[in-house]
Formats: sequence, structure tokens, C-alpha cells
Amino acid sequence: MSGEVTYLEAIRAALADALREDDRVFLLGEDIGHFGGAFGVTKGLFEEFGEERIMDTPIAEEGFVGAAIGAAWMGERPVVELQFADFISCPFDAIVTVAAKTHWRSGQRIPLVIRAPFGGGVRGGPFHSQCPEGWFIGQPGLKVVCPGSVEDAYGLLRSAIEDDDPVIYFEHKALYRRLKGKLPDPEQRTPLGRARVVRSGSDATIVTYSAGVGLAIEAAAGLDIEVLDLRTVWPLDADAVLESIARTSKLMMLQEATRATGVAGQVLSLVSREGFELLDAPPVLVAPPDTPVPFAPELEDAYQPSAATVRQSLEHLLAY
Amino acid sequence: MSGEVTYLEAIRAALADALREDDRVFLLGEDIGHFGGAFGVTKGLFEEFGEERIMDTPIAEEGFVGAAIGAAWMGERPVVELQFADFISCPFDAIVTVAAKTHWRSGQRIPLVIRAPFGGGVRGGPFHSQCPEGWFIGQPGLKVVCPGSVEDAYGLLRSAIEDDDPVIYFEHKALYRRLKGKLPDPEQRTPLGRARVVRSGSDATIVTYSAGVGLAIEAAAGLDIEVLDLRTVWPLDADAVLESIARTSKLMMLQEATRATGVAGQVLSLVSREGFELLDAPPVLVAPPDTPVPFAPELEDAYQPSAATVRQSLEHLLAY
Amino acid sequence: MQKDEIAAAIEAPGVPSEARLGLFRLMLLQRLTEERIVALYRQGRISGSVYTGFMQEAVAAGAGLALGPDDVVAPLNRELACHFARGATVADALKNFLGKGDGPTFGRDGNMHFGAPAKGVFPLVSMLGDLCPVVVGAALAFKRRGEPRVAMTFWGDGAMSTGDVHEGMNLAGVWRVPAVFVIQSNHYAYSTPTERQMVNTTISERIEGGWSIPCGRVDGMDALAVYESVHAAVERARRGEGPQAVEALTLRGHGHAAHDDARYVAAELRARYADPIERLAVRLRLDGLTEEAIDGHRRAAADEVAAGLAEAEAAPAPDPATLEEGVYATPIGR
Amino acid sequence: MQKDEIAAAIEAPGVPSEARLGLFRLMLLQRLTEERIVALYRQGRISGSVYTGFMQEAVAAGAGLALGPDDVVAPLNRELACHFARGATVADALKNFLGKGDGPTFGRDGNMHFGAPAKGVFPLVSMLGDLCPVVVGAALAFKRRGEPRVAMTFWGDGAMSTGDVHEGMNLAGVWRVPAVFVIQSNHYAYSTPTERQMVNTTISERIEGGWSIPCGRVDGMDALAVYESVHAAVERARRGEGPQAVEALTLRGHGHAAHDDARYVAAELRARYADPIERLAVRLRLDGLTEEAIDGHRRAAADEVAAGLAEAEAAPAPDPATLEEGVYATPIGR
Ligand SMILES: Cc1ncc(C[n+]2csc(CCOP(=O)(O)OP(=O)(O)O)c2C)c(N)n1
Ligand SMILES: Cc1ncc(C[n+]2csc(CCOP(=O)(O)OP(=O)(O)O)c2C)c(N)n1
Ligand SMILES: [Mg+2]
Ligand SMILES: [Mg+2]
Repeated sequence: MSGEVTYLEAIRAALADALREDDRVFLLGEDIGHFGGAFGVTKGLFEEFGEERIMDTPIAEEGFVGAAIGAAWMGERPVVELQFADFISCPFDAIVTVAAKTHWRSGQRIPLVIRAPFGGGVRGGPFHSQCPEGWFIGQPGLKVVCPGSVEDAYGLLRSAIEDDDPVIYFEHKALYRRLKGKLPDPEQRTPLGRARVVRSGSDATIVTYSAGVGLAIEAAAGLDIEVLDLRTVWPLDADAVLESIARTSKLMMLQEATRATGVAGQVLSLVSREGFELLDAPPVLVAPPDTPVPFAPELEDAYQPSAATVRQSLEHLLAY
Repeated sequence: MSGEVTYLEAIRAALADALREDDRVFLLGEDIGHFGGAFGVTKGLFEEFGEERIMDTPIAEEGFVGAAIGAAWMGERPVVELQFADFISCPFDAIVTVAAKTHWRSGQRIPLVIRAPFGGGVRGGPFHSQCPEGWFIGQPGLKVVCPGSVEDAYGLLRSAIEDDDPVIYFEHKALYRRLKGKLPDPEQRTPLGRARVVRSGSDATIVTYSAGVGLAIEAAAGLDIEVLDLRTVWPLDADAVLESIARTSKLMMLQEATRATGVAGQVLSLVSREGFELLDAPPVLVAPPDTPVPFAPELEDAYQPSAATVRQSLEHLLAY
Repeated sequence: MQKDEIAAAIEAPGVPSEARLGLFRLMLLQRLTEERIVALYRQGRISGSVYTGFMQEAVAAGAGLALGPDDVVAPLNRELACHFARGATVADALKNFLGKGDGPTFGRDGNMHFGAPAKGVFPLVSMLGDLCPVVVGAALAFKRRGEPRVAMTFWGDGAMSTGDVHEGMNLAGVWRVPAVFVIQSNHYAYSTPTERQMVNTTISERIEGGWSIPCGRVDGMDALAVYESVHAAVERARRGEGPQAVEALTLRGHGHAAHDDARYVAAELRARYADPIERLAVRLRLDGLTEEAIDGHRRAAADEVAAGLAEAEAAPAPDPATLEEGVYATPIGR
Repeated sequence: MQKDEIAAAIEAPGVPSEARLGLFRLMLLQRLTEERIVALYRQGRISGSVYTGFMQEAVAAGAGLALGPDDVVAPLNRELACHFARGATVADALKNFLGKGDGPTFGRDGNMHFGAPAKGVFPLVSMLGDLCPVVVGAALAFKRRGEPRVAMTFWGDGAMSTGDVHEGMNLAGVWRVPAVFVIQSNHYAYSTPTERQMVNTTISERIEGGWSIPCGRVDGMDALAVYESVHAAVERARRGEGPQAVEALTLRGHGHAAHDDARYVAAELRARYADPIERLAVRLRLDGLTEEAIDGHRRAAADEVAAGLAEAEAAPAPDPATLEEGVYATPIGR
């Protein structure tokens, strides 16, 4: 591959490069082998790397996440694909009980990556559209990343695979083919734990991640707004958030997770405690209502934050 | 029973009264029958109500929570006991996928209660001390309650059993025998969704729940501090929080869940957005660090908020 | 394949003619409704994805019709005919696929994710395995109350690997509740062949050996055979003989979902599975039904589907103003 | 019970005398260490709760000793001797119970929740079943790399009902990895008898029938029998014959945990299970060991435990200043 790639192709490239460079890396998940995965992310990898490294699994998420932990214990670097992030409720226990707590309890490193295609806008309904990152935010021992650009899709995945802690990598289904960009260099890494100012501005900061990044940029068109892409949503890059609002004095938190889940609670908690004197206006939260993700287009469109609703809230915020 | 009862006995009384008054109520869980449960909460109920209503289960939390959902579907009112709240990671999927979303998806009511003994201070270590309520806070379709008094131990459980939605009832292990109070009247109900001012004051508000309530009162001795017991932690009684800080202008959030989990994010998010002009000082969060719960007394004592650490933070807050 | 090459469904003299015709109707309804669904999806009028039970209609119809009037069931993705057997209309189903506001899930959920729980049909959740314990709990309620009712669910060879079916089957056995499990053993879970999912692919042997639940094995392309076998299982469960299972051997006629061309299915395997509807038609002819009568049933089903489609298309879209409704039976907070 | 009433352990001529003495030592170490643990708990010097494997030492020792030097294992609550077989010292174990800062979990976790993962012993998590898939994954790593190593874990009749063991056993089978499962079939899960947990309580039959994993059944009170049977299973797994299992029949000598008096265990059931240590002692005498030699081994074990206790008691408590350390291998954020 060279030249322009999609977000999906960047993920695939990161997997392929990691597989090429490190024998310890292998992939496991449902239908990721000759079929290439439900979204085609692993297409071609089976042919290049064979079934020992691109392993189809039975439908047993708790089991194969547990097995990936065991392989990581033995020094491998497994990368699990969940068919949809929604199904992460099934291996929840293996993640929070075993993957998250083993290093703290014993010093044993568990270098494990779980890739989870999340997010809505694909008319997937309540079980194929969720943003479940909130379940893992705050969990000691886990790292959670959500790339919002082609570059970070590659760079965060490479960093996650090379990291010695369990990392959940939420990739946005709606970005798979929508985002295009330069094929990242094989050396490209996005450091874990570092947010990035993707657009500078001085009148307000939008803190967001994943598909929220593009939405924020679109909604901010023509305004002097800073957009901070968290990239790693747990542990949070608190300094980056505080530095940005120190410059702009106004904050909008934008997420696709429902209002009372996701990252919003952490960011607003942080800002309320440590940014109390930095803010000139109450922070604004733009997020879907506290309901499951509806299927019907009329409902899902009303549910999802849009450039229009973000813009409207932004104008309110600026007018405060 | 009459006169003084413990928190544990109040829970038992609520179960017994519900079992007596409503044939649809039955209990299921591990070792709750003739053995009376790991903490003795159900002691004597097997003898009074028999094995059809006090059902021992195999070790299959996902299975028996699922089965309780099915029984609730058929109009029963099952009350599940988890042996420790920590194990709620195992039936996580049944709770968030099936129990939480069925009413929204179909109009079918799922009147289900899950009792989960949580909290530390019992030297239980990382798998027998957790406060996992944060996993469920924000989940559309679930209700989450955490009694902090004998009265509410009874009243919230009765209300939860009579409620038509799935309710997770976190009972604090350290309060089982520590709290004593009047045997609640069989008519006693604590309304779901309503916080309670358990101590009025005007210089600051401590928002807390469960074991935090007693701790807050102890730490506030001699000060003019309001203590708000959330009781229901999801959905939040937002108005009660805002009303209290409108009176006191200062807020401390106190919880036993780790800093980045639990209820803190919701409360501080709310207050930052809707209480921006009410606060005279940045809100303070007193909670354990973001680590699993340690076993060794030296570590657990340092981990848990204590009357001394709460008092110290309170004095800082008042001095702001 | 020519009609006359298709073997007849088994004779099944014990199955009354009403049931035989009922099965034929249910299978036709599923087939024709799903044909409409696929067409609507291709036209972009159904969003998201669609899953069909094409070629698996005999299992859906046979098992669905085997239930008694007060029994309950949790169908999966391949069992549209089971919904019809339990009283869902074609319009109900199509409204759900079309995301209509007055459909069974009010536009909140889509495709096969619907039910009529108040009438005993639990709405499918995606997470495979989850519904097994749920029907076991429903069956437990029947047992506790001494009601002669049965609770049924389905799963595939794929879902057989989930922890939930293990926990559910074990609970059903040890509680000895009237639950019936119908396994759609169709060679694949999505693209993954059964041999890559389990060692012994004879699921009925596994269920008997691992969970001590009697499990028949039946030709899933033969509606009469499925009906007979599941009906017997349902009645055993009803009589108090504890949980029962039936493994039906079948093969998906379509891909896993609309986007999957199922190239991974070998042609020779396909050739082993003839159309179950035509197979029943051959038996109906042997039963003495005329070609005209059979065509009449086909036309009636087609008319029913057309009417259902018209009704569903005319139904209102959901009102975005209802977006925040329905999450709780008794809302609290604000 | 009088010593002379106790039957001898099986002859097991194939088990070398080194292993026979090794088993005796390991069982004594577990017994004597756990006696100390219970005493310390009663004195309030161990916090929380304590779980022992009293009377199940033959399984712990037999299985632990059956592993080769490079094999790995995830022991559960009843398998202290297995830790010793894998190189843990008495002091390691006691430091963990006492919550010492330089113990295997640094005071972060307690009682049997420890391991030495870098040396191939995974630290127990409480959630029953979780470790089954973990060892399957370790075995998968061995298979991928062509290493002749084996991964073992244990579970009880109770944990047999968890979804995790189903998923783990199934993965082990279909991936054909060198995993060995030792089932401590001890009649109870906490207070719940096996008959209330599953229909067929012969777990070996279930494992063979449900998961196609060869599963022997062995007298769990006979260390030589356990050792022989598990050793054979380990070597079959090592040779590439796929996952193996052994069901060991045994009975907890104590309650589930320190607070449980296990009144629910019928006296006649208890009477069927004689002390496995004395049983091995009888065999050792038949092997020709003198009473003095046997007593020498007992004294040696007692000395080892006493020394370990002294070391553990002298060890430092954890420093509260380390409270926030160790959560991540590579911390980020702040
Ligand atoms: C827990 C879980 N994991 C993964 C999926 C995604 N998924 C949906 S259907 C399917 C294949 C199911 O195979 P099987 O059970 O054999 O049923 P079939 O599709 O053949 O009818 C998969 C992997 C899911 N729905 N739930
Ligand atoms: C998932 C889960 N549920 C419940 C428990 C609580 N618990 C700890 S041990 C135990 C009984 C285990 O029985 P069994 O597997 O037979 O092992 P045994 O204690 O007999 O050795 C229970 C219920 C747990 N640890 N994990
Ligand atoms: Mg299948
Ligand atoms: Mg047991």
C-alpha cells in the first residue's frame, strides 16, 4: 500500500507491520482468517501470515480474551478482534478481573490489545452501535485508546501492540472508509496517554475523541475554536485538557457515548476541580441522551450529535 | 424481630416481608438456602419459605441472572444474591444487555433485583472489596441503589423489589453489623431516585452514599456541614444535589469507589455544568486512588478514605 | 435443482393435516417475507443489515408450530416462521425491518430483533447465548407455579461455544425445568465451519454427554420431521421430564448477513441440502393435495406478504420527539 | 481414625521413590503450613479470610509434581502443595497470607491469591473459571512456538458450572493445545452439594461427552494414584495429543473458608475419606521405609515450615507510600 489510505487500511497496515516485525504478535477473533473479518479489516493477512498467526476463534469472547491473556503471560503479543465493540460485555470479566489486575498483583506484564469496532451512524441499532468505552474508563490497569485520524489509527495501534499493558483499542466503524489520509510511515507511533491539539483556537476548547474529532472541526468552521483530540481516553491526559482551557477559558465536551457514560464524567470532574479558576463559563456537554442507540434513521439521527447540534451549543457557549 | 436491628437484619427483614406479602418474590443465589448465604443475610428464610422460594444455584452468575430475567419476564419478582459484588463482572453482559435494554426495546417490564455485597474495610483484597457501582452508573434502563442506613437498607430493598425496572442493590459489607437502628416498619419504603439530607448545614455539602454517609457525619463533627445521602446513585437525584449546593456553595464528593469510577464523575459533571454559578470554591473529591483494593491492612487503611482524611479535605475546602 | 429431484418429506402419519398445511404456510411466509426484505435492503429502503433464515424455514416453522398456545419462545435470527407461528404478522416483522414507529420495537431496534414478550415471544438480543438462561428462567417460573407450559429457544452451532449456553443448559438440567432447546446445526457460524468450533460436531452427542439433556437429531430440511421431533420434546418437557433438546441439521441458504456471499460454503455441501419448502410440497402431493391446492397456498402466502408489506410501508416513521422515552417502566431522576 | 485402619496408597511401581518422597514432603508442607495459617488467623494475625486444602493435599501435590520443569500452572485455593512443587517457599506463602511487603503480591493481595508468574505460576483470581481460558492461552503459546511444554489448571465441581470452563475447554479441544485440567471433585461447592449443581455428577463423563477431552477418574486421596494419572495426562498433552483432564475424587477437610464449620457434610461421607498423608505413609512403610525415616521427613517438613514462618514474620509490612505503584507496567497520564 502507498499513498492515500483509509482509516480501515491504516489499521490493517498497522497489524501487518506489527506481524512482520514481531513474531510474538498474532491475531485472534471471529472470522478474521480467510474471511478477513466482519468489516474486512484483516483481509489478506491470513494469506500472508497463515492460520497460526491469524486465528479464527469459536464464539467465546470470554474464552478467547482469557486465552489471549494466557498467551500474553507467556510473552506473546496477542491482538484480539471483537466483531463488534458491543460484545465486549461478554468478556468483561476477563478484561477487568484478569487483564487489568495481574500486573499490579504480581508484576507480570500482560501485553494484550483488544480491538473493538464501536460507534453508530451505521444503523446498527442497540447492539451494533454502542460506545462502551465508559465501562473501562477509570479501571486501574487498563489503557483505552480511540483513534480519530488515519495517522492515529496506525500510530495508536502500533503503540498499543508494543505496550506492556492491556490496551483496548476502540476503532470507529463509521470512520473505516470515511477518513482518508497519507499511509503512515512504519515508524509512526502515537504515544499512549497524549492528547493532541488538532486545531488551535482561542475562544473555546472542544475536548473530544474518535468520530467526535471530525465533527468538532466541521462544527467549528469559521470560528476560533481549539479542538483537543484525547486519543487516549484512559488514563486521561489531564494536563493537555487543563492547558487548553487555560488558553480558551471555555469548554465543550463532545462525545458519542451517552451523556452519563463515556469520558465526559472524567473530563468534567477534572475541570471542575482543577480548572475552576480557568473557566469563564460553565462547561457544555454534547452527547446523545441516556438511552440505548436506536435503529430507525429518524431516531438515530436525532440521537447522534451532529455538526448542527454541536454548532448550536458552541454558539451558546461563545455567547455566555 | 423487633427493637434494634442491624443493617444486615434490616435487609433480611425486607426480604422476609416481601416474600410474605408477594408470592411472586423468590430469591436465588449461591449458598443462600439452608446455609443462609456467605454473610448470613438469608439465614432462616429457607426454613420459613422453602427451597422453591430460596433457591441455591450452581456457580453460574451469568446463567442465574439470565434466568432471573426470564422469570421476571414471566411476571415473577426474583431477587438475586451475588456472593460478593465483585463477581458482578461475571453476569455483566446479562445485566447490561438483557435486563437493561428489554423494556426500551419491547415494553416488557423486567422487575429484577440484584443484591450485591460490596465495599472494603474487611481485608478482602482486590476481589472481595470492590465498589463496582460505576460500571452501571449511566446505563440506560438500570437503577442502582446503595443504602447507607438501616432504614434505607429496608426501605430501598422493598422499593426495589416492588419496582418494575431492574435494580442493582449494593449493600455494604462493613455496615452489615456496624449499623444499628430501629426495625423499620413493614410499610417503610425509600423512594427510588430520591436523595436525602441526613444532616443539615450551611458551610459546605458532602455528597456521598453507602458507608460514606457515616464517614461524612463523623468527619463533619462540630462543623456546619450538610451531608447529602444520594441513596439512589443512578439515575441521579440531580435536583437534590443542586439545591444543597445552592445553600452551601461548597461541595465535597466522597465515595469509596476509586477516584475515576463510582458516582463522582456524574456528580461533578452535573455540578460543573449546572452549578457553575452556585459554587464558591472548586469541588473536592475524596476517594481512594485509582488502584485495585489492596489486602494488607497497612495498604487498605491508606487506601480507604478515613474520618481523618475527610476532615482534612473538609478543612481545606472551608478555608478556600 | 428440479422439483422432481427433491425427495419427499417423511410420511409422518402422526402429524395432522392441519399442521402439515400450517407448516407449509409458515415456511412460505418466511421465504416470501425474507425475499421482500432482501429486495428492500438492496433498494436501500431497509437500513443496517439483514439476516435471513433462507433454507432453514423448516426448523423455524417446525419448532414454532410444535409449541402449545401458552408456551413461550425466544427465537433467533433464522426463525422468522417461528414468530409467525406465535402470532406475529408479516407487517409486524416488516415494520421492524423498516424501523417503523408502531412496529414491535417502535423503531428502536431493527431486523430480527423483535418479539411480543407480552404474548410470549422474547425479543432477540444480539449477544449469542444470552437467551438460553432467559428461557430457562421462564421455564423455572412455570415449574414454580405448576403451570403446564414450556419455554423454548434456539441457537446455532456457533453459539454452542458460548458460556451462556453452558450455564443455561446446566441450570435447566439441575432445576429440571420445562425448557426446550432447538439447535440450528448449519455447518457454519458466519464463515467459520463447525469443525473449527468444536471437536465433536455431533452437537446432540455433546448435549447428552455434557449436560445429560436428551437431544434428538433430525433432518432440519424436513419440516415434518422437525415438527414431530420438537413436538415430542415439548410434550416431554411439559410432562415434567425436564429440559429437552433437538439438533436440526441444516444449511444457511444465504450468507450470514446481507453483505456476505458465503463463498466459503462448498458447492457439494450445498447440493446436499434441497429446498425444504419444495420437499414438503412433494409430501403434500403424496398426501393427495392437488397442484392447484398447493398453488393456492402459495398464492395465499404471497397475498399475505403483499398485504403485510403494504401495511408496513404505510406505517408511520418513529417520532424523534419520543427519543428519550421508554427506557424505564417507572422513570426516576429527570 | 487409627493409622492402621488407613489403607495404603496404591503400589504404583512405576512411580520412582524420589517422587514418592517428594509427594510426602509436599503434602506435609501443605498440611503444616495450613495448620500455621489457621492458627495465625485464629490469633487475628492473618486478616480477611483463609481457605485451606486440608485433606486435599494429595491432589495438589500429585498434580503439581507431575509437571515438568518448564511447564506452567494456575493453582486454585486448595493447591498450596502445587505452589511448593513449583518452587514457592513456605515463606512466600505465609508472606502472602500475612500481607507482607516483600511477599509475592507485595501485600496487595492475600491468602492463596499469589503466584510467581515469571516462574510459570499464575496468581489465582477469585472469579471461578477465569483461569481455565488463561492456561489454554498459555498452552496455545507453547503450541505456536513448538515448545514441548504443558499448561495446567485446577477447578472444583462448583466451578464446573461456569461459562468460562466451557469456553476454555472447548477452545483447548478445538485448538488441540497441551493443557491439562485437574478437577477437584470434592462433593461440595461451599455448602452446595454436587447433586444440586449438575445432573450427572461424574464429571469425567461430562468432560469426555461434552468436550471430547479424555478425562480419567482417580482417587484423590491417593497421592500416588493422582501423580500417576496426572503425569500420564501431562505427557500425553506434551506429546501433542491435545488437552487432557483428570477428575480427582476428594473431600474438603475444613469448611469452605475459615468461618464455615461445614456442618452440612454428613459424617458418613467424611468417614469415606481417610487422611491422604497417612495413607501415603502406609505405602512408604510397605515400600520399606522405616518409621524413623518417615518421622525424619515429618520433622524436616515441620522445620521447613517453622523456618518459613520465622522468615515471613520477620518480613516488612508494605509501605503505604507505595500505594499507587504497580498498576501499570508503563504508567501514563499522571
Ligand atoms: C457474543 C457474540 N459474539 C459474536 C456475535 C456476532 N455473530 C452474530 S451471528 C454469528 C454467527 C453465529 O453462528 P451460529 O450460532 O452457528 O448461527 P447461524 O448464524 O449459523 O444461524 C456471529 C459470530 C454475536 N452476535 N454475539
Ligand atoms: C464467579 C464466582 N462466583 C462465586 C464465587 C464464590 N466462591 C468461592 S469458592 C466457591 C465454591 C467453589 O466450589 P468448588 O468449585 O467446588 O471448589 P471447592 O471450594 O470445593 O474447592 C464459591 C461459590 C467465586 N469465587 N467466583
Ligand atoms: Mg451456524
Ligand atoms: Mg467443590
